[in-house]
Amino acid sequence: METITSIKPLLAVLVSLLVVPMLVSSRSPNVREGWTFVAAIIKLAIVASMVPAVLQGMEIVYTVAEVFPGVAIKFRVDAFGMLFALVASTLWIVTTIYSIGYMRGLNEHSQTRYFCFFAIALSATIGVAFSANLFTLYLFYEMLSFATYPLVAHHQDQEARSSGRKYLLYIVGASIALVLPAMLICYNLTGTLEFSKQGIFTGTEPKATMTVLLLMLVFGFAKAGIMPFHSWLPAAMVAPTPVSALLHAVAVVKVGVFSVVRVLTGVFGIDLLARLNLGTIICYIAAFTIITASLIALSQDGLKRRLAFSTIGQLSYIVLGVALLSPKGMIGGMTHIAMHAFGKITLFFCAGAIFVATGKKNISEMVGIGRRMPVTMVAFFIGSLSVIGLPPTGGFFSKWYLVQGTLQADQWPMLVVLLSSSLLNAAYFFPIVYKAFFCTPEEAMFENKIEEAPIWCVVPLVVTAAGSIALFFYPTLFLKLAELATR
Amino acid sequence: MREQYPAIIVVVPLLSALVISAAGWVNKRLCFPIAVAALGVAAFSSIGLLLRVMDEGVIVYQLGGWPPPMGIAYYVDHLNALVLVVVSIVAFLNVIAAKKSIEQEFPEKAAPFYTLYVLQVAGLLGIVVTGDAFNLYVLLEIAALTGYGLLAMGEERAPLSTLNYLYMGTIGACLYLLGVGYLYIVTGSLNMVDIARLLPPLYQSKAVLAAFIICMVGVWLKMAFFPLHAWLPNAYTYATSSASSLIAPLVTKVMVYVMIRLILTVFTPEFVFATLALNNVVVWLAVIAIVMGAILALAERNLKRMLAFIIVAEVGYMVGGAWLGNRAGMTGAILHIVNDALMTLCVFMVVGNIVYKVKGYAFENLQGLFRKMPFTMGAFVVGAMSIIGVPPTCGFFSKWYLILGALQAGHYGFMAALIFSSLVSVVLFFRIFEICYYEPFSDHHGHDHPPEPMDEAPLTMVVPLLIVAVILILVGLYTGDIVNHIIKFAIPEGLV
Amino acid sequence: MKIIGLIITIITGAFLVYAAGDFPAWADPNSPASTYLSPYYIEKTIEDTSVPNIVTAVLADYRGFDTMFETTVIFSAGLVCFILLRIIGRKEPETRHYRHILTGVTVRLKEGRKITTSEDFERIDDLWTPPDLIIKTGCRLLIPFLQIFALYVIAHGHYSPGGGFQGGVILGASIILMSISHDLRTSVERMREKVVAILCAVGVLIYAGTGALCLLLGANFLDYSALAPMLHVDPIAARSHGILIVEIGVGIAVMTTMIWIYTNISSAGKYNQGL
Amino acid sequence: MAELIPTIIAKYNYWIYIILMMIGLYAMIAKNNLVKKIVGMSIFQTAIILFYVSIGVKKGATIPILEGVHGHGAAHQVVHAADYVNPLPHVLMLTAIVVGVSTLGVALALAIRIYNRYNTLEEDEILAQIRKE
Repeated sequence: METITSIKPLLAVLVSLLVVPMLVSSRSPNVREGWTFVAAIIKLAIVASMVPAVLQGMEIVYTVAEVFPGVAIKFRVDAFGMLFALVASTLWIVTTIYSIGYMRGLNEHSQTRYFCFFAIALSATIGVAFSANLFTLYLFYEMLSFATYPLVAHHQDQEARSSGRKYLLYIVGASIALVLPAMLICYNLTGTLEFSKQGIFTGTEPKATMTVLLLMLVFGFAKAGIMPFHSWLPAAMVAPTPVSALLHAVAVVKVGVFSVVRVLTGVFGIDLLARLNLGTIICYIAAFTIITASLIALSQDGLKRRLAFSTIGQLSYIVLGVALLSPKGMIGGMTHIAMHAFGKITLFFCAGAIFVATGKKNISEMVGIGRRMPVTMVAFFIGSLSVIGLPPTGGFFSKWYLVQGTLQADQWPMLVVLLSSSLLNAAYFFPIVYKAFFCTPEEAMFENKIEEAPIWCVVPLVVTAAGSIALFFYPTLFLKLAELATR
Repeated sequence: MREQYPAIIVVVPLLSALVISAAGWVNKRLCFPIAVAALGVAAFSSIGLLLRVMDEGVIVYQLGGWPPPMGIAYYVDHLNALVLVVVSIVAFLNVIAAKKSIEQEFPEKAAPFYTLYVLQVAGLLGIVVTGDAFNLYVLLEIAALTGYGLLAMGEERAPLSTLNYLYMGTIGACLYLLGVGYLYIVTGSLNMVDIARLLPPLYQSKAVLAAFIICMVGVWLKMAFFPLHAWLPNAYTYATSSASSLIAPLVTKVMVYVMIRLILTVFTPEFVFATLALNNVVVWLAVIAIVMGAILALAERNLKRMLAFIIVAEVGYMVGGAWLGNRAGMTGAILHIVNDALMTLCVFMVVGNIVYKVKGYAFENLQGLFRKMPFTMGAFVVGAMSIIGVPPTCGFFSKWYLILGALQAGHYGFMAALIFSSLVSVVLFFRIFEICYYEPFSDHHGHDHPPEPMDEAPLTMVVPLLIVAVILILVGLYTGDIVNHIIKFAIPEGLV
Repeated sequence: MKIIGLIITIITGAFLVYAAGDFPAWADPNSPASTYLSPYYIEKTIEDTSVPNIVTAVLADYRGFDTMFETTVIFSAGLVCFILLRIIGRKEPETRHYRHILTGVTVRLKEGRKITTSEDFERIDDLWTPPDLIIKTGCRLLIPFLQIFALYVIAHGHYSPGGGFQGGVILGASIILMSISHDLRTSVERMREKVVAILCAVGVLIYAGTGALCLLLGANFLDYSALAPMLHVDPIAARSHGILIVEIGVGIAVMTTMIWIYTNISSAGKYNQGL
Repeated sequence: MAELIPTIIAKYNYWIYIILMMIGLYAMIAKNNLVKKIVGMSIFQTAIILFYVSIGVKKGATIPILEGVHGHGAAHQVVHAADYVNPLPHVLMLTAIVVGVSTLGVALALAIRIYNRYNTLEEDEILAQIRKE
């Protein structure tokens, strides 16, 4: 596999960092958000410009500086990273539009700070996607943790403070206490941290060490929300909705999952995991998370909390898919990053739109809301379809591949888990939609008068909903990337 | 002129200190420019010296033209060239930042203050550059005496805490002197390299063992290594910010340098790590130091004291790293001298700015600072990240080497202590960030509460601070070069 | 506390006793200390520096760098005492006392009125006690001899025990003696604070400046032989002259610092009659 | 035992300095009065000075000032190292003495500052006052 040396990856990371001074210095909100747009579009352009090369199976490499013997701050764009980067940079644009609508609609305070850290978080995300070794990944992972803290704690009140604490405790605590030592042990054992298909280990290390390392790394990347390291996610729901959307669909959780997948595929390598039979352990952890999270989601009344637990479950799909160690399963898991992203961001946009328009947060208060906000609720329906994994939405494909993966690896219990959890997904999404449209006039809480959220909020969610449908008809790009990544 | 750099580094600050104190009686406004110029020259020539060492290797400078061991000689190798650069740059940046607060705190005594400041720097630079064991003692005392003067200028309780520091410091210096005396009595020489040449046949002698232990205890006293740290927190807390932001970053680090110099040059690693094999004991002491420092810092409700206890923990880092007895650990310790000097400078300068504006450093004084002094707090965040050990700030990289050294030495207790202290520092600093960020609490989701106006410290204080913050990140990014081109040669081949 | 102190003391003492086991016996001519370096100093000093007093030669030439910082240590001590104690810009007391020297009548002026300095009045403090006549006269007689002796000690440091430090201390002592026997005001009138402070710096400056001069003349720092062309003597004699110069500097610095420290401490920085 | 006594006598200078030093150390740790501590500090330093000077002594040697040699150009005269004691310790201790004096001065200055503030030099009383504030 030939590699190209190019500065593009670095630029893709830096572009949203470089815009921060502009944001700070810009006088009027319009100028500020103008800059954000410029940055977002340039970023997408740079990322997209690398797609053809990647599709031809090439890798784009750029080394910034060697910090330790054998370890450098280094970028490598491969298929998997490209898949993730593409999703993130596309959805940033949409999220930006939405944020403008949301923040202005609620007239939130200190919006400049909000947009700045949003931008920083995005460059950290792209950095994770393009990082070539565990050290670089850790660098940007931490950067993302600290950049998202002010976003989570945006409201600066007691509640925000306590959940901000929880967020830090889980994310930073786990990464320092587990990932850092694990990383150093790997470095001490092997002398390198570069990701590679066959892993960095010689395979002669004792299984116990490998198991401990694997668990340290998998749980250490707490952003993946694998139980029991999940409860920061519902807590982080105090954040403004666009932030939650970013956290859940684009940046944070996906970065966590991405890192876990990288560890499985790049650090340990499929062969080693298969030989030591470590994949199954991860499978069962993931399966447990999936089922438990879905069950908890059923019992949640707060819309955002329900979505949060649904996210926790969905993330473990991805981990599960990769941990199956079967090609199809891995394709399923990787594509699920994209599919779930589009679906889930739609759902969050809808939740936010409802909040902006009606100030309602709880599902029990949304009976008949479809009559008032039909567009939003239709989008919500599509999003939930995608998350459940039913056609005609992109989610269908990832689920399909996952199921095939379980068969390929003949892990029957996992198949059961997948199917039953899909049912659970349906069970906690459809009632909302049903109640929203089909309810007797007397139990409806909204009068029959269409009154949508501001246009800035509606457009993005329509776009993303359309996106998830489009992904059903044109999934090839992501599937291709995923295949390249698994090859 | 290049070959005179070693002398210039020490002599120029000395001469200009004298000129300042004389000029202070003529015209006070002369003092500050002279001080800045002198420290600038020192910084410049130290950089020149480092470059020269990097391409020529060890430089020997004979004072008075007498060849060692008859006369006193400077030995400049990669190790002390690096430390020289750090010390001089820290002093230079800090004197610029200190101007305003000196004018605010004691305008009428500015002249003697600047004199003591520059003398202190001269003493520290001399300690680092000298190659003569006794000369080191004299310079130690200069740094100490001027330090007492600077620290005692602080609040009401400063004299008492300084007097305690003086007792401890004097005992420490005397013990070092006694250790040198023991070395002299068995070898008859005072020159470090010469002593190292004469020692090997005497490794079994009780006197050499005693000399080593006495020197170490003396140095530990002066660097506030855990059981002997009692003087440090009060002394640094009650001092004026301009003084503490010079002394806190430098003095302890320079003493760590002295310890490493004694281990590496005078009593070679073979003796220290092979013959007496005290490593485990000392590293466990370091572990206790780190843990206790972190816990005591947690107990504080006042920014400056908290930082003082963090220094105690950081000293534990360096001593432990140096005593791990392997290359990675020693690299980590030396690298951490550089990083810790810079990040301590950063946070203490921040304290200086805060005190200048808010007139206090207790936690309740810090409310709403993110709005009030965004630039200062930005630098503070960088410094905090570095102390926590978040890449790409420099603190992470020295911690990396230290942990690696612990792993290679199989000393998991030390590794655990490092991780623990990082976690604790996360708590420490985010506790402060929360106060600066959330409080004072505003009702209903913080909408439309009037944002209090931005009230940043003067430019001469903010600009150096921001420079330091940038340096923190740059040093982090260039760690590879620093280690490969400088520190690698600072550690003798024998140490693997 | 006492118990802890006792324990620590005993442990340390025992350790030191243990260590002393390997030391050479008292006054052993073959101990490393007296066989390694000292023979060189003893035998070569006269060739190198033509100074018979080896201690002086080693002090001010071989290890001149130490001595320079030693002087700096004193200087900084004086400075620290000043910065710690001296009370600057504190307002004068409302009432002043003056004493008519001839009659000994004491006048008390209120509301900050003052007598412009005249010959027959002297300013005194409220707790002023008349100095004893015998002591006063005795010291007045003694002081000049003290000072002459001090100058001798400085100048003759090359050939006999003595040198800058010793001479400087005696000089300082003579002034301090005056301020004890009379009172602080008189001695401060003789040597104003400003003069003392500046001289103190100048003394060290002479030393360091000589070294820097050698550096400028192209030799290493403090290499007095570089001064030879300036002094029109051969390099060896130049070293001996250089030693004399720095000894003078040391003398000035030590004297003034002694006075400075004494005045600050004895009057707690108020510069009144003191003690 | 019999051979122990000669060694003890032969090294009596060390025992003296150790005893002095321990007296100083004990005073610094155990005494409550700040000035007494300062005195202890001086004793501590003096002990070390004594130790150094005692190193320099040499049997049958006189003070290190060359006799009979005068002025410049006296280089040709032979000097026997055995006739003179080791000058180096004296030089070093001149420095150490000066340092001791300076430290003493600074310590006293601090003590005066403390006395002006608390009107006592007893450590426990001062601490009690601080706790009251």
